[in-house]
Order: sequence, then structure tokens, then C-alpha cells
Amino acid sequence: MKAPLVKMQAITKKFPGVIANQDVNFELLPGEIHALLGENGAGKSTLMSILTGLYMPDEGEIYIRGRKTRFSSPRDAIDAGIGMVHQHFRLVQSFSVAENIIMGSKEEGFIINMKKVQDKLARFSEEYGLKIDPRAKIWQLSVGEQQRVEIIKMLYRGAEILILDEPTAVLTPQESRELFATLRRMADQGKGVIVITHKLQEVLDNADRVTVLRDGKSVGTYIGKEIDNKHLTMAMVGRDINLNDNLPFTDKGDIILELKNVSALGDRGQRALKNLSLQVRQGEILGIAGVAGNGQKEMAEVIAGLREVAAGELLIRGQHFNGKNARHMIDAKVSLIPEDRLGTGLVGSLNALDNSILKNYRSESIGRGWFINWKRVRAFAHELVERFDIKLAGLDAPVKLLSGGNLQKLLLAREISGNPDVIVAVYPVRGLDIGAVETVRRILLEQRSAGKGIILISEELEELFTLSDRVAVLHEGEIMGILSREQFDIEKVGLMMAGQTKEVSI
Amino acid sequence: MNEPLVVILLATAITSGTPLLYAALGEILSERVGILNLGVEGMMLVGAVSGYIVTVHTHNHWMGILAAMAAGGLMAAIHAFLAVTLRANQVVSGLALTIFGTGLSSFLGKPYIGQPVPDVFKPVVIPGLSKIPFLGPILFRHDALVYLSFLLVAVLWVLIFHTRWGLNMRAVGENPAAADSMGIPVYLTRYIYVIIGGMLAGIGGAYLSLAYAPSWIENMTVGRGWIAVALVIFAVWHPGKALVGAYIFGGVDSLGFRIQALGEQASFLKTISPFFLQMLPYVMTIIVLIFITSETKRRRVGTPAALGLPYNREER
Amino acid sequence: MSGLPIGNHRVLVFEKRDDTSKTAMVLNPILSVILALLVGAVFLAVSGHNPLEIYSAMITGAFGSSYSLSETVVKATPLLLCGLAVSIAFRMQLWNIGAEGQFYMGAVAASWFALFHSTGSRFLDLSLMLLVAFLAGGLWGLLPAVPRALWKVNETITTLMLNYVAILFSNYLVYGPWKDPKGMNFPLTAIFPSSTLLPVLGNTRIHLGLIFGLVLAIILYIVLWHTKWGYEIRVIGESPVAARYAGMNIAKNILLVMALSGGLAGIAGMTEVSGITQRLQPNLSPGYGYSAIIVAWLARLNPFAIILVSFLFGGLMVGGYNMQTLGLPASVVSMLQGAILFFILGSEIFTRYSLKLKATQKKGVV
Amino acid sequence: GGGKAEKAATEKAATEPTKVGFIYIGPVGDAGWTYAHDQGRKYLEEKVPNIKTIYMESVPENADAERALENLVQQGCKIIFATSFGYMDAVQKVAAKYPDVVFLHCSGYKTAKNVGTYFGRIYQARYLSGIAAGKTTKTNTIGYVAAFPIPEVVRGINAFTLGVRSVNPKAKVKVVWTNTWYDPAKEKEAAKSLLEQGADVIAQHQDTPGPMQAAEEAGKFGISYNSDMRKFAPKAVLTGPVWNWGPYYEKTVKAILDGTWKSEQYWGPMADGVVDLAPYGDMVSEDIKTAIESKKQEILSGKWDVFFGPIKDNTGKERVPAGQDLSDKDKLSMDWFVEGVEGTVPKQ
Ligand SMILES: Nc1ncnc2c1ncn2[C@@H]1O[C@H](COP(=O)(O)OP(=O)(O)OP(=O)(O)O)[C@@H](O)[C@H]1O
Ligand SMILES: Nc1ncnc2c1ncn2[C@@H]1O[C@H](COP(=O)(O)OP(=O)(O)OP(=O)(O)O)[C@@H](O)[C@H]1O
Ligand SMILES: [Mg+2]
Ligand SMILES: [Mg+2]
Repeated sequence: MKAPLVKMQAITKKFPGVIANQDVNFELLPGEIHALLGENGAGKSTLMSILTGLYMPDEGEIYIRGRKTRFSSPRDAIDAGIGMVHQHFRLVQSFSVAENIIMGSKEEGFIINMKKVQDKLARFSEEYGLKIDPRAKIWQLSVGEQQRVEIIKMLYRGAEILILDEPTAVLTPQESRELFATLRRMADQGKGVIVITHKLQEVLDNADRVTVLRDGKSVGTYIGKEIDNKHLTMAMVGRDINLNDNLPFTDKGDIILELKNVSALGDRGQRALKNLSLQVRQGEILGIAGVAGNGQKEMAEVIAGLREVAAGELLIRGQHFNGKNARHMIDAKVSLIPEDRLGTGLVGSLNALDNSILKNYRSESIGRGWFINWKRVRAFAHELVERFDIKLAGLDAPVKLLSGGNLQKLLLAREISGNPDVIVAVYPVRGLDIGAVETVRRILLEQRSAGKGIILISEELEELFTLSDRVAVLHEGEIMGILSREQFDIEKVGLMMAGQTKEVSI
Repeated sequence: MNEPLVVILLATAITSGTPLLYAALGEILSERVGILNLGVEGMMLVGAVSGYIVTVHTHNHWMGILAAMAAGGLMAAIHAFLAVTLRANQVVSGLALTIFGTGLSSFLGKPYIGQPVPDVFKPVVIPGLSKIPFLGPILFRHDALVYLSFLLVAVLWVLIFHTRWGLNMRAVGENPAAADSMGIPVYLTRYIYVIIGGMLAGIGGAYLSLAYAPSWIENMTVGRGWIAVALVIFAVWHPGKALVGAYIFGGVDSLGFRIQALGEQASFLKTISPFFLQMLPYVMTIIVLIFITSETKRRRVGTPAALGLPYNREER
Repeated sequence: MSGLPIGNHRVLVFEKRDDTSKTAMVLNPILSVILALLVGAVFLAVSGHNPLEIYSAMITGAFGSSYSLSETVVKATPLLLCGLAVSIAFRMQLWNIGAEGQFYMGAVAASWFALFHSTGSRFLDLSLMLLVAFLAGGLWGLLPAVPRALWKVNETITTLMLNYVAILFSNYLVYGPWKDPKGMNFPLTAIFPSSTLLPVLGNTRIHLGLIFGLVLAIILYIVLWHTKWGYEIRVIGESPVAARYAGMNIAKNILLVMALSGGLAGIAGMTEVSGITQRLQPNLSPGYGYSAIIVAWLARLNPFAIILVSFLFGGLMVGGYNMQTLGLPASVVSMLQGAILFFILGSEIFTRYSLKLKATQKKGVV
Repeated sequence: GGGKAEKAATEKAATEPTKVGFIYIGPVGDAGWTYAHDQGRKYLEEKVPNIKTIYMESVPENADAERALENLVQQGCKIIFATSFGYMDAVQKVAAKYPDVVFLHCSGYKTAKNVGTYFGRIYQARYLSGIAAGKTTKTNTIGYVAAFPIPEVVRGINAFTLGVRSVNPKAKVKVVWTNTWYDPAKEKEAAKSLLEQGADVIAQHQDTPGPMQAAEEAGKFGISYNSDMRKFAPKAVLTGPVWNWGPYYEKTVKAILDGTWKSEQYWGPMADGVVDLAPYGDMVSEDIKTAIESKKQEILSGKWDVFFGPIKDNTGKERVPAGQDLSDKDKLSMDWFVEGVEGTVPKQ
């Protein structure tokens, strides 16, 4: 057996109030893709941050290529050949791709010749099959492209140990496949790859070995080929979860939401939506498939009154809603579950009480006239927490301390409590563990049964196919086609997402 | 003085703008790494008095400048310690630095009151260049510190936008977490530039006490530190634009006196109260700022994204 | 690196506490003031003064007698009003450092009313002065709010610049059109008619402005924590994106909050002319608008804490004068004030973090 | 504490020195107005036995002034000098509360039983300095850097101009307002603007040597103010009006201690030594010195004063008829310029 690249022994890391890692053991061999699994908050990111010198462990030892090592800063880890793509990208938005890649490095000399650097990077990225324009500014890039920048950053620094924290959460199936192909090539060159993910199928398809964490402790390490979905789920959450329920039948009601030839501008002034038309009925989930950055965000914002309709019509219950703002849409019982839970959907530094009334604070039920009745708010928030089984330290603690799954539950709970007629859910399960995913799916289906019209935006076709009555495919702001359940087909939709075929149906 | 009025005005704009320029450049460095330092006024004063005292003792104005830099740097180090290491509120820390610096400078200068400066910065007419029509008399009849400030603007421009250090510096001010994970020492970088920033503010102060109005008079900066802070935003954190801004400010300020002194030629202007003439630079700053803002919004450059925020690696 | 190296393989690091420590919150300011005073004492002793004598002068000067207490309250009143003013703007992340200018505009408006429009009825006069001062200060706050709301023009600078404009404008009036015709041409307006003067407490200088401040602190507290508008302000301040998502009108709130902030500072200006100077004059404010920023921050923008902090800060300033009478130059007084602030600020970290000794990971291979 | 101090004061009343307090508008290091007063305080302490002086500097003319005065009283001061105009109301209020403390207010006009005012006829010295300027100018243009348009400053400009024109009727005086007492750079800039307009002598009513330095750098001349500023601009400063408060402080404090003092509005002439001229610069010719000296004798004798008619204002209107003097009240509230001054007193 080859000597391990990385060996982490009995790592313990405490944060105020939580033990993020307790006696964790972890090992990475050269040439392997090693998956790291666990529920939200299990301590995966923490363990990897320790390996990259970001956090100092309270206890435990790290061996790199067999030698005991202590990192006092990320710089030491970089020097030891460790590179990490963080869950929350660490990119300077106002910098160009090239600037982000070379910052902190001494490769390019003191005076930086940007032209030269850009050419060099263009060649470099081509070599690795990760195409990117080195001149583009980060804020101009889609999430997928930003991730590519992160990966190039790591490779460019000559990393031998690659860590990717939930890299596929923001990628299309095709992109994910490409990514794993790239990672496999890296592994074949003798590098070690660690991938954190919540998608079990990916793990089963690609990982050589799997290490599972639960509540900060290591549960065990398994050989990828020898384990199955069920066992992994058991290891992670301690019970079996099956996500592939059959979609029950519901009666479809009237058309509740309709977009007629809607066009809208994006943040950069480009035409983000082009003549987009669709209809949603009561009791129906309309899935929206497409590669991120093809107008999903803009579409959701148009419906929520956060973006202007440049042309076309927005109809709710047959009534015109062009030119209405977010507040009108809230009053019209349209609810948006935004992509960005913390920041847009919830305010991290405010507590659960404050966050629970973000949408309905104006209503008389929260307090008469100008005033807020905190007693009622407390009762209301308490009820949400109970009903949706949200785990939190207390109603008065800032919600940024909540885990991802519980944040999403709180957000959903609040939105659903407003009894909306239309729900637009944008990537509602992104980054959630399998247990949380189950909860979110259940909630959405309950709402469907209750006769709501739901738009579900997702990048995961499997999920869309499981939950949607129909799926519309978006490409560059246009609808390439709308498919009904019997027409669902991964390959067909994949081609439509890539803009290759356009299908006019229903 | 047989130069046309425009030439004189532009030349004085440069001299009266120079202390502002130094201080603004210093603040640009500090803010570029994400540290807002509102103690400029205090650092300038301490720089002014230290430069003065050391010049009185050594009879060498360059020693004075070195002392001013050291003093300004030390003052800035207090702010850096509070803001970077102790993660204190930067606004309050800066205000406290101004209060402290005002007191310290008066205290240090007390025994020297009324002593003239034995060695002052005098204009050095640069032989060939000063003969260039129009530009010559505007640009090349100043003291060494003015020439040095020209150089400094160029150096900082190259440093900030075209070197590895500059890239690291900007990264620290924009996103310290990203910079940190790329191996850039965030704390060290912040300390370095906040302190260099203080040194430049020190020179700005010493320019007043050793070149512009050579003498030590308590509180002699009279608010110029605040103007310098304003200039930084005006200049969108760009050394070249800081130069333009500083000179505009210096120029408009002395323009008021010129209008008054013109006498009968400009009698209609003289009906304007001097109080209103003095509002001019402030009102102009606001107006220019409004124009600049729409410009920067278009190009997405502007405030360093992490300005004023303390950084802690293990916090989220 | 985030730690201070101590000996071999050991560093001192700040570790975040579970939640902010209440004891530390109370104890820290006290300890830090004591520390600052100790450092100051060394300095004083070295420069040939008796620290004990000087400190007792400061404390008695600020709190030692009913007179000095009353004067501390007098000083605290404008600090309180201006502190409330900036705190509400800061809450929404609007960096209004223009309270100084708004103070002056309020004073100017109140003076305009008192000098030229007094009705002779005290109640009517004072109410109307309060109104015009609020409006004038509010307008002055609104001025930078408009470009901020429309084009995101940085309000820190515009409010700062408007301070200079307001002071020059006030000086223009005092040196020009509003000069007291019977005042030998000196730059003072006439004394206000008695119906426009705020009632004072006994033979102190504590005036009704204090009550305004206290009442406004309560109102502000209620607005912030018990009204829907206050809720909006807090949400916008914490996350404008979330606020927009929740259907809040951010531009409108920027205008409203800046107007309110300016208005409160304007009231401070009104109480100063109507309660203390009884006329408009140059140098009306020794920088209340700027000190208020410190006050508001030390009080963490909490209206009730602002009451307490402005009282202590007022004491620091009033006591400072007393130190001068012992032959201490004004400069040393401001040095001490600066040092005390440094220590209070520096110690604040202990409310959020605790200091821990940790084994380091030494760089490289062991 | 205060209580202890009071008790101690009563016990040792006989031997304890009398405390004399001063409040200053600026820092004692301003090299100008406050500096001059502080020199007077030191002189006083030296000349009068068994007194102790204390001072407070940088006391703004706002709510703080009253407290500062009160503070001095509580420190046991029996005599208090308030050295800026803006303290007037505060002095009145505090004086009313403490009838056994004597207050002396500089440059104001309100008195009371225990409040006297004092000031010096600096305009006399300004007139004399005008003679030096008038005889020195070649361009017949003299610049005057002035702080604020208040009567004291206007009076100074007029006196100076009368002095200039008494020896050089063709000369005119250009005025630039800075709206600050105290900003060396700004004052210098103002002086430079005057030099550019052809002025070859710069006079100032400012507290810093900035204008003198401007004159020095331009190779021109200057008339300083407040104190001897030759060290800042040795080649430029001809002379300048200076304050010399010491003798007045000595005389007044002695009178109060003797019990002979009575409230008065004292406006000290040159003869009392309150105001004087700074020592002449090396370049000042004998001719100029004699011209000044002879006029000075006239002023000292009291037979003639600066504002004796005929005086016209700069619109040509006669303000003082021949053979008459301007009343003190009119001098103290002057808001017009004499003939020869270019410009107007900023309009209402
Ligand atoms: N910087 C920090 N400060 C305080 N607590 C932290 C910090 N980082 C992580 N934690 C806590 O430590 C625990 C582990 O967090 P971590 O981010 O490692 O989980 P994870 O397994 O990566 O979860 P996810 O799947 O949601 O990314 C959580 O309870 C989290 O709240
Ligand atoms: N004046 C400076 N301005 C900006 N960044 C600086 C400055 N000085 C040092 N740094 C940054 O600090 C880091 C270390 O600085 P330096 O270039 O001195 O490396 P070093 O300490 O010599 O490193 P090594 O140990 O690898 O040789 C670099 O990332 C550099 O970018
Ligand atoms: Mg994670
Ligand atoms: Mg090195």
C-alpha cells in the first residue's frame, strides 16, 4: 500500500458552544478520489479548513507525506501542496480572473505584466480543460464559472492535495460529470482528491473511498465500490431515507400564474429573459431546468416583483401585475424562496423572532397600527418552530448560528405560514443534507396538495423529474420547451439545456 | 509676479494642495487594506510638531521629515493595533486618535512656542523645466516636498495597480478571507499600510510646519485632515485622482482670496459675502462626488469591500 | 497570524465567546478607564504633576458637587440629543457624521423664529421653535440623503462637507444680517425674548432640553423595538437585500431616517441657543456632532445606553476643565481623554472574546 | 475635594496668596492674542507679591465659558480676567452670582459693580505702523489680511490707512478677509493673493505669522501684529502693533488688592503702555523712525488722536468733521472704511 498523502489523527476542534470535530481520523492516499460525507453541520468543512491551515485544531496531529506537520497559516498549507475550493467561494468580486488566481503568489515577479499573465493562464486553463476568460471580472461570471476559477487557482499553485467542498452543488449534471472526469485525471497523475458532497450517487459513481462524519465524529471509512446508497444513508443519519417517492396525483385547478412574452434585463444590462411564456396551475409544480445563469434568477425576481418587466405581461389569477413592486406581490400572495438563504431570505444577525415576521410584519396580526406586539410574534415564531421541527438554540439568538438545513426550514416555514397561492422556490435543497432534503421535498409536495401553484427551480434533473408535473427548460433566457411527465428524459432535457434542441409542446 | 493669474492660481493650488495630497495618499493606502483611519488630523498634527521640533534641534529639515514620518507612523500603529488586532470599531478609534493627537502635539510643542524654524523647505526652481511656457512656472518652482509628492503619486500608482504587493494589498481590502486563503498575511499587510499611511499623514503635517507656513502653532492643521479623508472618496482610492482633488481643493480655497484681492475689476464678485465664497470647496466636493459616483457605479470600482470590517480567520 | 506569540509553541489568541458577556460589558469600561488613568498617572508623574490631585480634581469637577453634576448634565444634553440623532442613522448603516451641521441649522432656524417671529406666548414659541429647528435640521439631513438614496453617493463625505457649509452659513448670519443692531457691531444676535427661552431647573443651567432628550430616547426606543417602522430600519440596516425582498422601500426609509436624524440634531441646536446661549453666536458647538458619534458607538446605538454614556462623556469633558485649573494644559486633558477612549475601545474585545493560551502549530515540519 | 479646599482657605486666609484667574480663547501657544495675554499673566505673577495665577486655555465662547468662569471661582479666584469678547454674557451671569469676585472682561462693553472692561487703543499703534508702511511702499498698494469683519478689525484697518495716507496720500489699502483668526496656511495664502495684486507691504490682523512669511518670501515688507514677529520674517517685518498687557494687569490687581479699584470701562491708550510698537526691523530708515516717533509723541501727549477730523469714508461721505474727534462709542462700533481702503465692509 502506498504511503498516505495526508493523515489526520484524533483531530478535535471546538467552536463556542459546539464541538465541530471530535477525535476525527482521516486519511488520503495518492491517486484516489476520497469523498467526505455527513449531514449539515457534521464538521466536514471544519476538518478541511484545519487541513488548509485556516483553523488551528485544539488537539490532534497531521501528517503530510508521512511527516508530522503544523500549519500556522494557509500559506504553510499552500507551500505543502494543499489547495482547497471552499464551500463559500473565496474570490475578490471586483478583481479579474487573472488577478484572483495570481494574488499572493510570487511567480509573476514584482511588477506584474497582466498581458503575459493572462496569456499564460489562458494556456494553462486550456491544458486542464477548464476554459475561462482571464480578463473577465468575477462579478460577471456565473457560479459555475466562478468555481472553475477556484479550481484553476488551486491547480495553478501546484497543489498535490486537492480539496473541493461541495463543488457540484452549483453545477449541471453534465458539468458535474466533466468535473469528476477532470478530478479523475488529476488522481491518475498521483494527486490526492478530497470531495465533500451531499449527492450520494456522485459518491457511488466516482469515489474510491468514502469517509463519513456524524456529529463531529468519524463514523468510518468505506470502499466506494463496496457500499451502497442505503448503507451510506444509514451511516450518515442513522436511518434509511428514500427520496424517490412517486408523485401522487392531485387535481389541477385554474391558472394562477402566467407569464406572457416576458422580457427583462439582467444586472449587467443584458437581456436576461427573452419572450418567456409559461403558465402554472393550482396544485401543480412546474419545474424549471437549466444551467445556472440562464435566467432562472431573473425569472424568479420578476415574479416576486424584484425586477422590472421590460416587455410582456405578468398575470396572477388573470390580473395584470406589471410594474408592481415586491410589496404588491407579497400582498398578492406570491412567495419567493430565494437562492440566497442567508442575506436575502433571512437576516443573519437578527434573531428568529425578527426573521419570522419579515414578510408579514405589516399585518394587523403582528400588531395593531404602527406597533409590533412581540408577545404575538413570539407565539407565532414558536408555532413555526414547533410545526416544522426547526432546531435552534433559542428564538432570541441570531439565526446565522443555525445549520443550513434548519435555516431552510425556517425560511420555508415562514413563507408557507403566509399561505401563499404561488411559491417560487429557487434551488431550495442546494447544500442540504439528505435528511433536510427529504423535509423540504415533503413540504413542497404538501403545498402542492394544498392547491398552490409552485415553480421549482433546480439544477438537478432527477429531483425535477421526481417532483414536477411539468418541466420547462431555460436556455439563455428563452424557454426551449415544456415537457410533461411522460416526456421526461434526461438526455433530451440535457440537450435542451445546452441550447441544442428546441421543442414546442403543450 | 508678472505671471498671468491662471498660472499663479494653478501654482498655488499645488502648494496649498500638497499637505492634503500627502495625507490623502496615506489614507488611500490605509483604506486600500480595509482600515478606515479617521485620525488623519491627529497624525498630521503630531507629524507637524515632531518635524518642527527635530528641525529646531538638528537644523536639518530632512531630519524633521524623518521624525514626522516616525511620529505619524507610531500614531497609526496605535490605530492598527486597536483596529486590526483588537478588532475595535474603526470610526471611534480614529476619532480618539484625533483627540489624542491634538493633545499630544500641543503638549510636545509647548516648550518651543515662538521659535522660528532654522531650516525650512524653500522653492527650488528647476533649471530647464521651469522655463517651459505655462507649465514651467506652474509645476517646477516648488520645494522639494512638492516634487517628492509628484514622484510619490507615480510610485503609488505603480505599486497599487501594477505590482504583486499592490495586488495583495487590494485583495486584503476587498476580501481578507480570500486573501488569507491565498497565503497573503492579512494582519501584517494591514499593519504595514496603515503605518505607512500614518507616515504620509505625518509628512503632510510637516509640510505645513516646515514648508508652507514654517513655524509651530498649536492646532495648525485646522481641519485639513478631515478634508484629506474626504478627498480619498472623492479620488475613488486612486493616487492620481487624489492629486487632482487635492489641487482642486487647494485652488478653490485660494481662489476666494484672489477674487477678494482683485478689487474693482471684479466688483460684482465682491458683493458675495466671503462666507459664501468659503463654502465653495465644500459644495464643489459634494457636486463632484455625485458625478464621480455615477461613474464608479458604472465601472464597479469604489469602496474597498472590506473597508471598516475587522477580520478574524476563525469567525464566520 | 491571529495570535500573540508567547514563549515556545504557545500563542495568546482571542476566542469568540458563546454570547457577549454581560459581566464583561459592565466591567470592561470600568477596568479600562482605570487602566487608562493608571497609564495617564505615570505620564503625569513623569511630567511633574501629582496624579491623585489631578484625578480627584477631574472627578469632583465632573460629579463632585451639585453644581458640577448640574454642569455635567448641561454638557450631556446636546450630546444625548446628537447621540440619539446619529444612532438612528447608524442603525440603518447611514454614516451621518453631519450632526454638527444639522445642529447648527437647527440653532439657526430656532434663532430665526426667536428673533423675528416670537408670539410672546412661551408655549407657542417653544413649540414652534422646536418645530422649525426639527425641520431645518431634518432638511439638512435630507440634503445628503437624496443623492444617497438615488445614486448611492457616499453620505459620510457629503454630510461632513455640509457641516462646514452650515457653520459658514450661521457665521454669515451672525456677522451679517442678524447682527444685533444694538450690539456695537459685534458678531452676536440680540438676546432672544424671554418667551423663547427654555425653562431651567432652579438656579442651574439644566434646561428643558434634557427632558426632550430623555423623552426622545424613550420614543426612539419604542420606535426601534416596538414599531413596524423601527423593524424596517433594523432590517434595512442589517441587510438591504433582505429588506427589498420583504417589500420594504429602502430609498424612502433613507430619506425618512436621515431627516429624523437631522431633525433630532436640529433640536439639539435649538435647545442650546434657547436654553444656554440665549442668542445665536459663532462657535456655538465645540464639536457636539462629532463627540456624539463616539457616544453613540460606545452605547452600541442603544437609546438608553446613550443617556448613560453621554452623561459620562459629558463628565469627562467637564472634569477636563477642572484639571486645567491645577495648571495642567488643555493639551494633556485631551491626551488623557484620547487615552481613555483607546482603552475602552481596546477592552471591548473582551466582551466578545476571551483570551486563551493555545499551543501553536509551528510552521513547517517538526 | 472642594469642601476641604474651602476649609483650608478660611483657616489660612491671612497668609494664603490671592488667586487670580485667566480664561483664554486659544491655546497659550498660539503665538498671537492668547500668547500676549499669557505674557501679561507671567509679568503679573512676577511683579505682584503674594498672588497666584491660574489659567484655562482654549475655552470656547459658548456654553463652556460660563462653566470655566465658575470653575475659577470655585478654585478660589478673587480676580478673574476673561480675555475674549465672546465671554461677555458668561461674565455677566457669573459675576452676578459672586459679588465679591472682581471680573475684568477684555474688549467687551457690559459692566457691573464687580465687572470692569478693559481694552487697549491698539489703533494708535496701528496708525503709527501705517506710517512705516506708507513710507515704504513703492507700488502705493498695501495689503491687509483681516480676520473677521468686526468693529475692532475695521477700526484697525481705518487707523492703519489713515497712518499710511498721512505720509503717502496716493497709497491705497486692499483688504482680504480670511474669516479665521487662526490658520497660518490660509493667512499666508491671503497675503500672497495681495502680493500678486501688486501690494508690496502686508499688514495683518491675524494671530499667526503666516502673512509675514509670505511677505518675506516675496521679498516684500510686512507690518506684524500681537507680538514681535521679526524672528519669523526678519527681512520683512518693519514693525507692528503689539499688546503689552503686563503693566495693566499689575496696576489693576494692585488696585483691587488695595481696595481702590472701581468698575470702569478702561480703554488704555499708548501712554499707559498697554499697546506699543514692536521693535523696528533693521531695514527701517531713520527717516521713518523719526516720522513715527514724532507722531507717537503727539498721541502720547493726548493732544491728538487718530480719528480727529476731517475724515471721509471711502464713498466720499464725510464721517468726522474737521477739528472733531470720533466718540469712543462710534469707534467701538465702526462699520465703514475710511478713504483709501479698497473694498467695503461685508454687507449686512
Ligand atoms: N467559524 C465558526 N465559528 C463557530 N462555529 C462554527 C464555525 N465553523 C463551523 N462552526 C460550527 O461547527 C459545526 C460544523 O460545521 P461545518 O461547517 O464544519 O459543517 P459541515 O459538515 O461542513 O456542514 P455543511 O454540510 O452544512 O457544510 C457546525 O455546528 C457549525 O455551526
Ligand atoms: N510592503 C508590502 N506590501 C504588500 N505586501 C507585502 C509587503 N511586504 C510583504 N508583503 C506580503 O507579505 C508576504 C510576505 O512578504 P515577503 O515578500 O517578504 O515574503 P517572505 O517573508 O520573504 O516570504 P518567504 O519566507 O517565502 O521568503 C508576501 O505575500 C507579500 O505579498
Ligand atoms: Mg460545509
Ligand atoms: Mg523573504
